[in-house]
Amino acid sequence: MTELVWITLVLPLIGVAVLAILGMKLPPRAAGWFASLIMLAAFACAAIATAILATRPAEERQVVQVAWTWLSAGNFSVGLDLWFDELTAVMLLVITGVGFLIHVYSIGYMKDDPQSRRFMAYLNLFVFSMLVLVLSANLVLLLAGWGLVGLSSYLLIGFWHNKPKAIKAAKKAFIMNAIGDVGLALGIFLLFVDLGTVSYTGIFAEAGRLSETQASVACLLLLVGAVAKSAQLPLHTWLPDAMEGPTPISALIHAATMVTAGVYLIARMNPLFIHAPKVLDLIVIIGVVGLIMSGLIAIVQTDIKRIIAFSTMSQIAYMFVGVGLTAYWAGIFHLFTHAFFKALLFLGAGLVIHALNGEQDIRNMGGLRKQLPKIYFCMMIAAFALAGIFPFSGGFSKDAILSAGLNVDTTIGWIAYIGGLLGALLTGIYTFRLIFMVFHRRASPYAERVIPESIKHHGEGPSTMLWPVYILAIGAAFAGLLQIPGLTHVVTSWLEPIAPDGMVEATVGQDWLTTLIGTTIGLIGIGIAYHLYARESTSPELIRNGRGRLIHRALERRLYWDDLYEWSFEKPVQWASSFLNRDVDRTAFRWAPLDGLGQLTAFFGRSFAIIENGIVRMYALVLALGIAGMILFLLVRGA
Amino acid sequence: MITVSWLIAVPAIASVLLLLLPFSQRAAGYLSLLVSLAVAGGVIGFIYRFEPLGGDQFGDNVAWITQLGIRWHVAVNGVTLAMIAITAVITCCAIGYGMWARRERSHASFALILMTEAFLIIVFSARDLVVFYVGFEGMLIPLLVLLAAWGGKGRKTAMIQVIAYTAMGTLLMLLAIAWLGFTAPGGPNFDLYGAIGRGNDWVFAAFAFALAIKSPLFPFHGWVLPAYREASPEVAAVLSGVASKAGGYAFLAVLVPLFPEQSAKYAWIFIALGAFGFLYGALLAFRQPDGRGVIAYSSIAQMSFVILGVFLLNSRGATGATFQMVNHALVSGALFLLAGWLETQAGSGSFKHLGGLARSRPVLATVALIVGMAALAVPGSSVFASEFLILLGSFEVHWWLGVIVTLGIVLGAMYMLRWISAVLHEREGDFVGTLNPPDLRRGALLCILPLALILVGLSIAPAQFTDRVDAAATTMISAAAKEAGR
Amino acid sequence: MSVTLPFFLALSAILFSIGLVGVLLRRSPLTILLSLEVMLNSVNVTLVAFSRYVGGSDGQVFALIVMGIAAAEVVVGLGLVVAMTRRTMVLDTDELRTLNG
Amino acid sequence: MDLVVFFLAALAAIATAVAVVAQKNPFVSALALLGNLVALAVLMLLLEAQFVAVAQIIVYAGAVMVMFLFVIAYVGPRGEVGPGERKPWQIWLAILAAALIAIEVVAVVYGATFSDWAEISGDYGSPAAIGKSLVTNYLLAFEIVSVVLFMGAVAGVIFGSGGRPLRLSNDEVLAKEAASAEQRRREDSRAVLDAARDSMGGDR
Repeated sequence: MTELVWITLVLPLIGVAVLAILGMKLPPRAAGWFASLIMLAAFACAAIATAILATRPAEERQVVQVAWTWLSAGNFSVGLDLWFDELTAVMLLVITGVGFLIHVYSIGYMKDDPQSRRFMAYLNLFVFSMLVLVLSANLVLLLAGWGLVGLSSYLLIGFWHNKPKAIKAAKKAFIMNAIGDVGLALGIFLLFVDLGTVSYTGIFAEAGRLSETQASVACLLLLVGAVAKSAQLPLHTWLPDAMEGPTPISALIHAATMVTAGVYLIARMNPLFIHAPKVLDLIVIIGVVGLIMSGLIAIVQTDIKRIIAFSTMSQIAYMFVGVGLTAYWAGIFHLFTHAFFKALLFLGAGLVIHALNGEQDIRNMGGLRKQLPKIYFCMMIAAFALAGIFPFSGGFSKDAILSAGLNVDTTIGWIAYIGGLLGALLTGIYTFRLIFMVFHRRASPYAERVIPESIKHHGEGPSTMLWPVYILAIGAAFAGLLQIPGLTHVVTSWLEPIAPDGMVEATVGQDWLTTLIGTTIGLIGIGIAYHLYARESTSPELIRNGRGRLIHRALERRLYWDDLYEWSFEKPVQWASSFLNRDVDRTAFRWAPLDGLGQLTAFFGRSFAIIENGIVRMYALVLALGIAGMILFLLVRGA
Repeated sequence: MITVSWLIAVPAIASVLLLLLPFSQRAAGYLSLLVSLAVAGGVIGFIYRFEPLGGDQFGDNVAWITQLGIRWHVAVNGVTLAMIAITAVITCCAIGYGMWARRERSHASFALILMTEAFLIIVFSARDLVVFYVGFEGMLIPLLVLLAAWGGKGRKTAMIQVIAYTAMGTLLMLLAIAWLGFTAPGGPNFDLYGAIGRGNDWVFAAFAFALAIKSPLFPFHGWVLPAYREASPEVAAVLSGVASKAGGYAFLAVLVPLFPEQSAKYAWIFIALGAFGFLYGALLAFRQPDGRGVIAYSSIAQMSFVILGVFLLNSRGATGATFQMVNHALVSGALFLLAGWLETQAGSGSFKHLGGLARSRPVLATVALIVGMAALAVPGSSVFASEFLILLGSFEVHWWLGVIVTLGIVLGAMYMLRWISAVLHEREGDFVGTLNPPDLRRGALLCILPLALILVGLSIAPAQFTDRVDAAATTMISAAAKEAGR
Repeated sequence: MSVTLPFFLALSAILFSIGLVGVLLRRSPLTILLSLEVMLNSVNVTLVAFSRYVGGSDGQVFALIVMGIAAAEVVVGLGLVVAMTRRTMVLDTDELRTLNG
Repeated sequence: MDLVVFFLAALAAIATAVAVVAQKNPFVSALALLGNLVALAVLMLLLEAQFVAVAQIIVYAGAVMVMFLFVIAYVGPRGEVGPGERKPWQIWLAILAAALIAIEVVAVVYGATFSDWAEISGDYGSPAAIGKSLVTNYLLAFEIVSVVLFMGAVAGVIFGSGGRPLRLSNDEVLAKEAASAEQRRREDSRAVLDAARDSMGGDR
């Protein structure tokens, strides 16, 4: 079984190597299929490994295997260790499975791009990085995967590297992630100093030794990393900008890989976080604030991908709420369903954009449901799942999180519950605003002009792009059935062993109550969206220009977070650097010592030039004075 | 049995032959490449036979100047081996690059590079203070000639700056060595191990001053920018890749073991300067107008960081510092060669004229990305491994020190990303558009690729490195660490 | 004999100083050479006086040798003066200042 | 008696030395030096160094000084150089240095204790004794002095004969003559003009 996991890990790396070395010699389509098949093989291995794992008794499901020592110094030693358990298995399946579909989709999406082979190599690298992240058995290797994911996202967001905006977004993502890396690294240092180990087994065994402060600080630092990677407050600003990358990347980042890493980290480190209850509360609050804020911002965005990006932020915030409430299974369950419907949304949006020749502004769309019926159908499934409508997958997982809040029955629990429901309302509004604006409303002149042409060319899209969407649509529709309250409990029973200290699990009654309320609220949201956006309505204009103008503006500028970072961090660094370069380094450190030396030499030169005037008499005079002085010295000393 | 003296003698003799005999350009190139490869082969043999816990190996210890008690005492331990290995690698690449660039008067140029290599190996393997001094001072001579004769427009100023700075430092060091040697009990004796613990604060200061200039440690870095900017790329690679490591190495392998008491007492000064220099260099690198400026200031930052690592006086810091030196040698060597390639092929090293080079140049893009990502210490890379060790060491000493220094990592990411995107990405620069440079091809690629590949290899298994070095590095700082109570 | 060695030595010192002043202050090479002779002769007095004081002939031999060297020096010096004259230079040592740094 | 002779000779020596240094005319200086040499010869006689005293007069005064006088005559009035620019601090420093040396030596001599003159045999200072010493103990020094003297003579010849000869070449003579003719013509014409202006009673 461990061999299979190793193969899963190594396969994408082989893909990267082959594509990097042979890349230019392979035809683009072959390269695409090669990368995709690699992913399929990886998925198959992961699936078989999971199946084998499932046959084992629950106590034997944690597998740790050491390959070789990666780094050592003194008593510090980090191995290239593999960790495979139920949580890893879920992550592995999501990453390789959804990853495979996105690979296939990319073949079609990138078929006109001359650099598609590089793209495929990057995709494989991305999956590999994520696999390192989830398969590592210690924090340092996790950090390595963490950084590699950041690197891959940098490469992919900035894939169209002649677009300065894309490069800027890529750099932003990288820097934000680097800040997260730093937090994570500091957390690791702290844990090593306190516990003398960085391996999961060691930390989990020793976590009880930590005082609450120590545990809180360490968890807080780990949280910084998680927040940066998962694009949560306050390090979320890179996520919307990351939409500059090709659409499959957005899908991969948002659905299967990168942003889920933070949730994974918290769920993985739950034996540690359990000792820092305040940090757990903080996670819930970050989640609640984040989901409401991003929901609000999503309502006013006009770029189709940005809307979905903010929806990702809000859904990840739900997951944070889940793991923060120690309902780890619910968080991971939402991560699982989210992977389907979010990938579906992005890939569907990609098809729409594709059909519209690259147009991303939803105001230039409209009325597409007649021309693009298949896409419309799939997108509707995704939208219902996202809005958490029973019985689509998102409904089950989101309600599981909320009912956990109800079950906890503390202030934090209620905050989570009410905030989550409010978020559900917002989700309904913005999701269906997108659906109505894109598919329903009367078609915009642009869409009317472009769509028939594009349909005539390649239908709704090439089959490599459509099939992944169909498969995802099935997942988005039915994945939730794994955990029907009171009926099935695949997820809870599977994930139970990962949290030795137990998880919050709502009662069946609480679950169904939440589902009822959640679905109702979601439907209300859809209704509001229908009222505002499905028909030609003046209401949005009224909001934009009327009393809500300032709020609207603020939401459009994403509540000024970007400006805050620009003025508090980016600009000061630039100023400091310019100032030091221009005024300090050159004068004080590069020239001052030399000038000093030069002045000194020149001073001595000038001083001796008085005597060294070439007149022999003067030399004789000095000689005589010297002799006189010497005799005087001897006289005085002799006396 | 090949000892390290052979590795010194072979390039030295080759260098003299190249200077004296009328070789053709091609013959000179191939001969020096062969010699440098032979040295590299010798080093590989050392690595193969090396015993990590065996202390000094492959050494010679014979009387040299009997009247003054000076002995030709050279040997190899883990740290030395690492340093010699990068010296050999960078020299090969530098000579290869010189051949590719068709350096004029190449036989002299290569001879001087080989001479530098010989002196550097002397520095790294010397176990006698006078021998050490000979290497430390001697390596300046070929480097200065290389800078003065093959440098860019401002080479004269650069040379004067280098001389002014380094001469000041090494003069003091000579005094310190003389003091140590002549106050030895039982007549003059310059043995490195014999002088341990005999120095006083002044001797320590004189020594440290010379090494700080060479490294360079903030605020003695004034000579770095002009020298790195004006030297020809292969010389800049040698200069920043290995010559500057002589300073860092000497801090770890000579200064700290020689003066355990003073090292412990004044460690805070070096830690403070190192931490500040790390942030300072990173900040300055951020707004440099050209690639060489970025590399120069990043070198300042990195070497300050290395010295910080040495003076943490714990095993993590020492091993990390050694590892960091090796990584930085590979990174800055590769970056300088790339900068040279850009200057010849794209006509400029200035960001104003570059950009968009990644398009339809996949090899260049890949190599530059690997090196660039290593330089910004992306987690998982070998640079990350070494920085991680030093940071962990800092954190163990003072948690706030760890926090401060860790911030430098973000700054490092910022300037390296700027370099990558300004060269490879964004809009096509005007020079790139007009000159349309080709992709990185055979000759130049063969010089830069080994460095990138070694970086990748070290990233996969950094423990292969640290296991060999750890024992030696820990021994070096152990006495001082005991003094410091760590 | 009531004249003792110190008398000679003091006289020699005084003569030496007078000659030195001449060497230091005069600019004509001829006068400088003449002043030099004064200095050399003052030293000769010392040598002879010490020779008498010790009772050996060594000092006198030295004095003779000094005379020989002085003669050689005068020859060279005067040769220089003649050369300067032939080059129609002003006979002023201050004009010979190519040594200045 | 000795004391009187000593003081007379010493006074003469000092006076002539001052004259050598202070006289502006090198000819007078040279003559003063002759007097100085004679005075010193007297002192040497007082020290019973007859041979040295005689050598002093014959070799120095007779041969060397004659050469001096020849050169002075050859150089002529050029030998006299005026005071020129000379900073006062130079004078004071020079005098200070000289005075310091004199005073210091006198102080040393004054502070030291000397025994009386040594007992000497009859042939002390005789040519025979000196000659014997020269060709036995000091043979090498004697020979070296001869070589030095020889080299000095050669150097003197070379210095004296080198450089541009005083005689001008043909072209130079012609050029010089042409220049002076031009000069004269100009002066003549100016004189004519002046005369004309004067005759016209021009007012200035």
